[in-house]
Amino acid sequence: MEANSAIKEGNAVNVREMIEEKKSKRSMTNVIELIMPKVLLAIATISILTTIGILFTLLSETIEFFSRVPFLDFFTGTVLRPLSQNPEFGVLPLLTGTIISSVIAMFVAVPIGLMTAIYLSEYASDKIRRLLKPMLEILAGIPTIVYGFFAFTFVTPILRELIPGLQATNILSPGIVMGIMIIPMVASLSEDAMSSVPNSMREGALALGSTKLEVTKKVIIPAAMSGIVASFVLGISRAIGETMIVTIASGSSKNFTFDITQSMQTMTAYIVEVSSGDAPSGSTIYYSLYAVAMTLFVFTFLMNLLARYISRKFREEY
Amino acid sequence: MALSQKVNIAYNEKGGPLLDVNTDKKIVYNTKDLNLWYGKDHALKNINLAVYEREVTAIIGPSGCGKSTYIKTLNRMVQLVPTVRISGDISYRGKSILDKSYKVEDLRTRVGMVFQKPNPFPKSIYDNVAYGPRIHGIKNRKILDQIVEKSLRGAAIWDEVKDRLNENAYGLSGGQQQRLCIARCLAIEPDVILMDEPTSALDPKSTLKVEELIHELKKEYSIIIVTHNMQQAARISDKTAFFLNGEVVEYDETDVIFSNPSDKRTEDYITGRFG
Amino acid sequence: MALSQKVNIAYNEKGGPLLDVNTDKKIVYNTKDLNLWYGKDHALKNINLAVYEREVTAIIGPSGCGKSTYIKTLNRMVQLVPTVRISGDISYRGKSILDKSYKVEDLRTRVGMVFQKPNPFPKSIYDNVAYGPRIHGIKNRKILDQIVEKSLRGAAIWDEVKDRLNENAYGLSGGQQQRLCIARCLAIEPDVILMDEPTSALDPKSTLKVEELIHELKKEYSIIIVTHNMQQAARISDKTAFFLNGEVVEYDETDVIFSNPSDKRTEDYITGRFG
Amino acid sequence: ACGSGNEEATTETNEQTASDQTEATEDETEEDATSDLSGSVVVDGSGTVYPLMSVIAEEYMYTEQENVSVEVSRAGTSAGFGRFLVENGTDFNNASRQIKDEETAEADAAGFEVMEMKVALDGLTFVINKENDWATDLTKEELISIFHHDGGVTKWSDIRPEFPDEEIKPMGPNENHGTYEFFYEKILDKEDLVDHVNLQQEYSTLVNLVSEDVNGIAFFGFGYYVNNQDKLQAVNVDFGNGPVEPSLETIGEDAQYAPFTRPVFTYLNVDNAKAKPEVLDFALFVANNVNEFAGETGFAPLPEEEVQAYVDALEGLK
Amino acid sequence: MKYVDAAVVQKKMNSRLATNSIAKTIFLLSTMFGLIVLAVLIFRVLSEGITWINIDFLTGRLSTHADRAGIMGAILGTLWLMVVVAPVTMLIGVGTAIYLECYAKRGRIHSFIQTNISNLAGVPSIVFGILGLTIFVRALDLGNIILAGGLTMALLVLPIVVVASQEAIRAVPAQLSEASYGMGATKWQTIKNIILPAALPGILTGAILSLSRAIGETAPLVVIGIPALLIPFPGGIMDRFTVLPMQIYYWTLDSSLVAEYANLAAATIVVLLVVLFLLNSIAIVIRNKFQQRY
Ligand SMILES: Nc1ncnc2c1ncn2[C@@H]1O[C@H](COP(=O)(O)OP(=O)(O)OP(=O)(O)O)[C@@H](O)[C@H]1O
Ligand SMILES: Nc1ncnc2c1ncn2[C@@H]1O[C@H](COP(=O)(O)OP(=O)(O)OP(=O)(O)O)[C@@H](O)[C@H]1O
Ligand SMILES: [Mg+2]
Ligand SMILES: [Mg+2]
Ligand SMILES: O=P([O-])([O-])[O-]
Repeated sequence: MEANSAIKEGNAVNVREMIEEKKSKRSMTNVIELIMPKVLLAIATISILTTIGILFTLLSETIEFFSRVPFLDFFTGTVLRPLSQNPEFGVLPLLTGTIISSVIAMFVAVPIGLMTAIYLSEYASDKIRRLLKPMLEILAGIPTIVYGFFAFTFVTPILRELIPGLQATNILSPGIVMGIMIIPMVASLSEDAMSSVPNSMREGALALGSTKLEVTKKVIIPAAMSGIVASFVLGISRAIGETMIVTIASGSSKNFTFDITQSMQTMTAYIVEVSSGDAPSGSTIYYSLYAVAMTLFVFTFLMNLLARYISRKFREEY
Repeated sequence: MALSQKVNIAYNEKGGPLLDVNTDKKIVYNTKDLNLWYGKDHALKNINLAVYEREVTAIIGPSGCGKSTYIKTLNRMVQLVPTVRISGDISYRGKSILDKSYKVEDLRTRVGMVFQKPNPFPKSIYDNVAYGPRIHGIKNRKILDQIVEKSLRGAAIWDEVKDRLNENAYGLSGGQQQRLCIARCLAIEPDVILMDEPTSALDPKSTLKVEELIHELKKEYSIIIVTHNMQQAARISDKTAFFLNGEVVEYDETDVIFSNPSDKRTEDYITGRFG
Repeated sequence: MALSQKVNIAYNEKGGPLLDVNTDKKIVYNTKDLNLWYGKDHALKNINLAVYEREVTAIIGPSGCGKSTYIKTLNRMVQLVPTVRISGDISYRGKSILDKSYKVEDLRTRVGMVFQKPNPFPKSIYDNVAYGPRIHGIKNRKILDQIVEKSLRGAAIWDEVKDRLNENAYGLSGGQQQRLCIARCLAIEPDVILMDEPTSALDPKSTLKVEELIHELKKEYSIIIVTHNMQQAARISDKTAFFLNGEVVEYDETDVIFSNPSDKRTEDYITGRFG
Repeated sequence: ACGSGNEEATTETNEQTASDQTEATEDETEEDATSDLSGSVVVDGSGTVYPLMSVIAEEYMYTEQENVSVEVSRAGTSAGFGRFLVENGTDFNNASRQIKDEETAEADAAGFEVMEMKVALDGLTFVINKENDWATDLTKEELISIFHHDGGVTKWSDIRPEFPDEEIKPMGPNENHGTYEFFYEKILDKEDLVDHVNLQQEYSTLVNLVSEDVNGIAFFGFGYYVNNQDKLQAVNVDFGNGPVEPSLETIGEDAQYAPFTRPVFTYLNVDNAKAKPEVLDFALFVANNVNEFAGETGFAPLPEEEVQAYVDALEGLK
Repeated sequence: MKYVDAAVVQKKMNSRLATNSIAKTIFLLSTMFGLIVLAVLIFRVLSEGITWINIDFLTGRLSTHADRAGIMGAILGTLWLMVVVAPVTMLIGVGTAIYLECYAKRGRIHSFIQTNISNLAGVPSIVFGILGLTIFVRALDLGNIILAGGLTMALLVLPIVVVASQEAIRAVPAQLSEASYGMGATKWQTIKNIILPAALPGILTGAILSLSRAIGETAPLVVIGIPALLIPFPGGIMDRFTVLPMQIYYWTLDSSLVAEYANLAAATIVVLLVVLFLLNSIAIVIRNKFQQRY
C-alpha cells in the first residue's frame, strides 16, 4: 500500500514530487555535508598550528642557544653585551627593564583604570557612560607607534623639566605612556566585572543607608574582585609584550639598574634591536633573539593563564 | 477506556502499523513504548499513541509535562539536544523513524513544524516561503513564484502581504508572522504539520485567525498541536491526549476527554484544579 | 468607606501629620496625592495612604499595579531609576522625605528594606549583619558582636547560624538567607521595615517562619509588606491596601478588606476573579 | 611637493616608451638599452653611509630609472655584511669601514666576487652638548682616554683639573655599526671601550642623548653632526698641531683632520651586477654621481680619478 | 537596649556624605585623565602634522627630501597588506568559529581550541613577528614581501575575528536554526543560509576591528624587516612594501637627521588615525544598523 497520498493533485506544481525527484540528484549536498565538518576542523586547527609554530620556532633555536650559553649564565647574568667581541648574554638587564617598565605602567593604569571603572559603573548616568566609554575605547585603539612618538617627543621633554637628571631616553616616560595605553583595558574589564554584580546587591546596601562610595568599597569591589584582579594581570601581560613605545623612547642601553631615570631595554626592544640589525643566522646573537623571545612568551603565557585562573577560580557566586 | 488502549492496528509488510482496524482510519504516526531522557531526567515515560490522517490531534498538559519534547521527537528535532537518549519506537507511515537509516532531512521535509514563537527568518517574505523549496533544489523562479503564492494563500495571509513580498518579514505583526511561518511550512507540501503552542504568543484576534486556518488545513494535512489553552483544544481538535509528568494519562476523542474523562487527573486538569 | 477617607490627622508644628485623631494612633508615613511616572508611564496615580506605627500594613494587587514602585518610593529607592518623576508628598514622622534637603542615606538608616529575592552580600554571615553598623561608624568588635547576635536572634535565625558566623552567606538556604537579610536590616535598628514580597522566593516552610517572624517584629517595628499572596496578607497584616493600575482602590482594616470590601474590584480580586 | 613637475614629465616619458624608442633623460649612461630597466636593487649596511646612498638612490629612481626599485636599509655595516655575504644576499652593502679578511673569505666561500667602491670620506666626529663650554677643544689623547677602558677617566676633571667635577657620559653606536668598529680597531687599537659607554643602535638616539645631557659625548660620522648643528657642537681635535674643527675642508686623506678621517664604502656583489643589468646600472650611477651628493650629506668628495676608475671598472663588467 | 546611637549616626552622616562627594570628583577626574591625554595627543599630532598634509603628500612618492616626500607608497602598502589579511583572517577566523560553535562537541577538543585561541590573543605581537620571520620570510623563503607580512598579521589578529564571530553566531537565536532544520535543511545549509547571514554584522564588526589592529601594528614588521627607503609603489602581494606605521617609525627615528621628518611623522599619524577612525565608524554603523531585530 502506498502511504504517501497524492492529495495535491490538480495543482500547477507538485512540490512533493519535485523534491523527491531532486533528492536523487542532490548528491552534491550530501558530499558537502560530509566534508564540511572536516574542512572546518582543518581550518580550526590552524590556530593550533600557529601555537605549535611559535613554540617550535622558539624552542628549537632556544635549545641551540643554551647549548652555547649556559642556562644559568643567561638567567643570572647582569651583563648583556651581545655584539661585543667578548659577548655576554645575561638576560637580567632585559628582565629588570621589562619588569620595571611594566610596574611603572601599572602604577598609572591600575589606579586610574580602576577609578574610571568605578565612575562609569557606579556613578555615571547611562547617558554619560554611553558617551565616555567609546571615547576611552579610542585610546585603546591608537597604534602603539603613535604612543611611542608621543612619549618621545612630548612626555619625555615634560618629565625632564620636572625631574632633573632624567635621561633623554629613560624607562619612566615609556612606562607612563604604556600605562595610559592600558587604562582603557583595565577600565573596561573592571567595569564589566563591576556591572555584572547584580543590582540587588547594590540595592541591598543602599537600603541600609550606605553612600555610593560605601557600596562600591564594601560590596561591589569585593564581589567583583576576581574580574578586577584579572584585568590587572592582563594589563601587566600587555605591558610586558608592548614593544614600540619602549623601543622609541628608552633607547637600547642594556643597563642593569633599578633607577627609573635611566635608559633600559626591555625584552621586546631587544628583539627589535637585534632583528633590525639583522643578526646573521647561526651566530649566537641570532639565537639569543629566540631565547629572549621564549622568555617573553613564557612570561606573558603565565600571566594570561593566571588571569584566566583568577577569574575562573574566584568568581563569586551570587 | 482510553483510545490508546482501544486501537487495533493493521500492519504493513515491514511490520509498521498503517490502519486502525476498528475505525478504518489511516494511521500517520504510531508511538510504541517511547521513553526519553534528557541526561538523567526521564522526560517521556512509556508513551503509546496513534495519530490519524487528516485529523487534528491536540496534546495538552501542565507546563513541563513533556508536550514539546514529544512533538519534537516526531520530527527528531529533540535530538539536537546532545544529552537526549531514546528508547521504544515511533513509526511514521509504517517506517520506524528512530532508525538510524531514516534520514532526518527526509522526515522533516514530510513533517513540517510551527513553533511557539513566530520565527521567520530575517529575510524577505518571499524568501522565507521560498526557503524550503530552494534548499531542496527548486531554483526555477516561475515555479517558486507559484509555490510562494499557493503557500501564502494556504496560510490565509496572501491578501495581506501580496504587495510587499520583498519586504522583511519582521515588518509583519506577530499573528501575520505566525501565519507566514505556517506558509513557509506549507511550501514544501508536508504530510503532517506539528504545531507547538502556535498561538500562545498571539493576541486573541490573531489566535482566532490561526485557529480557522488550522480548521482549513486539516482537509489536506494531518495536524498535531500542543496547546495549554483547553478551550482551544476543545474547539479545534478531533482527538486529545492529556500528558502529565511525561506520561499519557488519557488519549481519546476530544469530546470524550472534555465531557467525560475517564481519569480523575484529567478531570482535575480540565476543570482547572491544578496546572 | 475606605480608611484613607476616614483618617483625621493631627499635624505637628511644621505641618507634618503625626497622629490619627480618630484612633489616637501614631502615623509613621503619610502619603498625599502621590503621582509617579517612569518616563511617560504613569505608574502611581493620586495615592493617599497613612501607615501606622507598630502595625503590619499589607499592599496587595495584581502584577504591575505599582506595589513595588510605591514601597520603593517610601525609602526613595525608586529614584535610582533615572527616568522617574514624582509629584505629591510623602511625610515620614512629620517630615517630607521628597524634599531635596532630606538625605536619602539618613532616611534609609531609619527605614530598612527586605527584598523579594534574598540578596545577602557575598561575605560571611557575620559581616553581612555587621555591614550596616560598620558603615555608620561602629568599629568596636564587642559591640558589633552584640549587635550581630541580637539582630540574628531578632530574625529568628541565631540558633541555625551561631556556629558558622564566619561562613559565606551563600551557603545558607533561601529561607535562611531571607531571614539573614532581615537580620541585616534589624542591625541598624530601623523604625520601619519595608518588605517587597519577602516570601515569594521561599518554600512554604520558610514562608511560615518568616511570617511568624513578622508577627514578632511588629511589636517593635512598623512594617509595610507587599505580597500577592492574599492568604498571607490576611494572616499577618493589620491593614491592607488594594492597588490596581497604580491607584489605591481600597485601604482599610484587613478584616474589612477580606470580609466586607466596599469596592467591587477588591472583591473580584480577592475572590480570584482576575489577576 | 617641489620636484613633482619633473616627476610627471619623467613618468610620461617612461609610460610612452614601453619598448625601446627611449632616449635617456640624462646622457651619462651611454647605451639606450639600459635606460629602460626594471627590477630591484637591494642596498643595506652602514647607517653612516645611509644618508648619502638614500639620496643617490632617490635621485636614480626619480630621474633615471622609474621602474627600478632601489631599496635602502641601514642595519649597520657589520649586520649588513651578514645579509650581503650569503647566497641571494643583498646587492650592495654600505660600509663605514673596510671589509675584513674573514668577510672576504665568506664571499669566496659563497662563490661570488665582491667589488669595493670607496664612495666618500667621512670624519669621525665627537659631539658634545651645546652648553658644554669646556670640552670644545680636546687633544686626540684626551678623547681616547675618555673611551679607553684603561684611560683612567670617569669625570671631566680627570682630564683637566679645571674641568667640572662631573661624570662623563661617553656614548656611541653599537657593534652593529662600522663606525664602532672603526673606532675600536683604528682609534683604540683593538682595546676595549670603557664599561659604562652607552652604545645605541640608532644615531637619532645618540643625537638626542647628547643634545639633552651636558656631560654627554658621542662619536659618529660627520654627516650626523652636520644635520644637527643646531642641537650639538663638535669637539675640535688637537692632533699635535693645534685644534682642528671637523669640516668638509679639513676632512680629507691628507688634510688636517686626517687621523680621524676614514673612507666609506659600498660593496657590490659583482655576480649580481653581471646577472642583473639594473644592479650594474645603479652602480654606475653611484660612481658617476657620488661626488655631486657627498657634500650635501656631510661627506668630503673623493678625487675625480678615483671615481673614474670605478666607472671604468664597472663599464668593463657589461 | 539600643546599640545604634542615632545622634552618633547623624554626626557621622555628614562626613560620610562629604567623603562620597570627594570620591566622586576624584573618580570623575580619573575618567577625564584618559580623555585629556587623548585630546593632548591628538592636538599635538595635529598641530605638528596638519599643515604638511596636502594632495602631494598623500599621493606622492617617498623621498629623503622632506618637502617632496609623499606617503602613497605606504598607503598602498597598507592596502595591499589588507588584501592579504582580510580574506585570510576571515576564512580562518569564521571557519574556526563555525567549527567551534556548530560542529565541535563540547569536550576536550573544543576547550583545547578555545583555550588555545585565548592564549594566542595574549601572545605579544613581536613574537608573531619572529614567527613570521622564521616561517614565512626565511623557511618558505618568501622574503620580506607583502604576502609574508600579511600572513603574519593575519595570524596575529586571528583571535579577534574568531571570538567576535563566535559571539555573533551564538547570538543567532536557536529558533531560527530550528526552523531551518524543521524544513529538512541539512546542517551546512542551515549554517550557510540562516546562521551566517544573521551573524554577518557581528562577524564584519570583528573583521573590521581586526583590520584596524593590523593596520596599526608595527612591531612584527620591524622584525620582518622593512626597508628604510622604498620609493616605488607596491603593485601586488609579491612586492616589497612599507606601511604607514613603519613610515612613522623611520621618520621619528630620523628626525635627528632632518628635523622636518618629525612633521612628516605627525602628518602620517594624522592619516593613520583618520583611517582607523573611519574603519571604526564603519564598524559602529554596521553594529547599530543591523542590531538584532529578532
Ligand atoms: N533541552 C533540555 N535539556 C534538559 N532538560 C529539558 C530540555 N528541554 C526540556 N527539558 C525538561 O524536560 C521536561 C519536559 O519539558 P517540555 O519542554 O517538553 O515541557 P512542556 O510540556 O513543553 O512544557 P511547556 O508547557 O512549559 O512548554 C521538563 O522537565 C524540562 O525541564
Ligand atoms: N524601572 C522601571 N522603568 C520603567 N517602568 C517601570 C520600572 N519599574 C516598574 N515599571 C513599570 O511600573 C509599573 C508598576 O511596576 P511595579 O514593579 O511597581 O509593579 P508591581 O505591582 O510590583 O508588580 P509585581 O507584582 O509584578 O512585582 C509597571 O507597569 C512597570 O512596567
Ligand atoms: Mg513546551
Ligand atoms: Mg513588584
Ligand atoms: O652605521 P655604520 O656606518 O656605523 O655601520
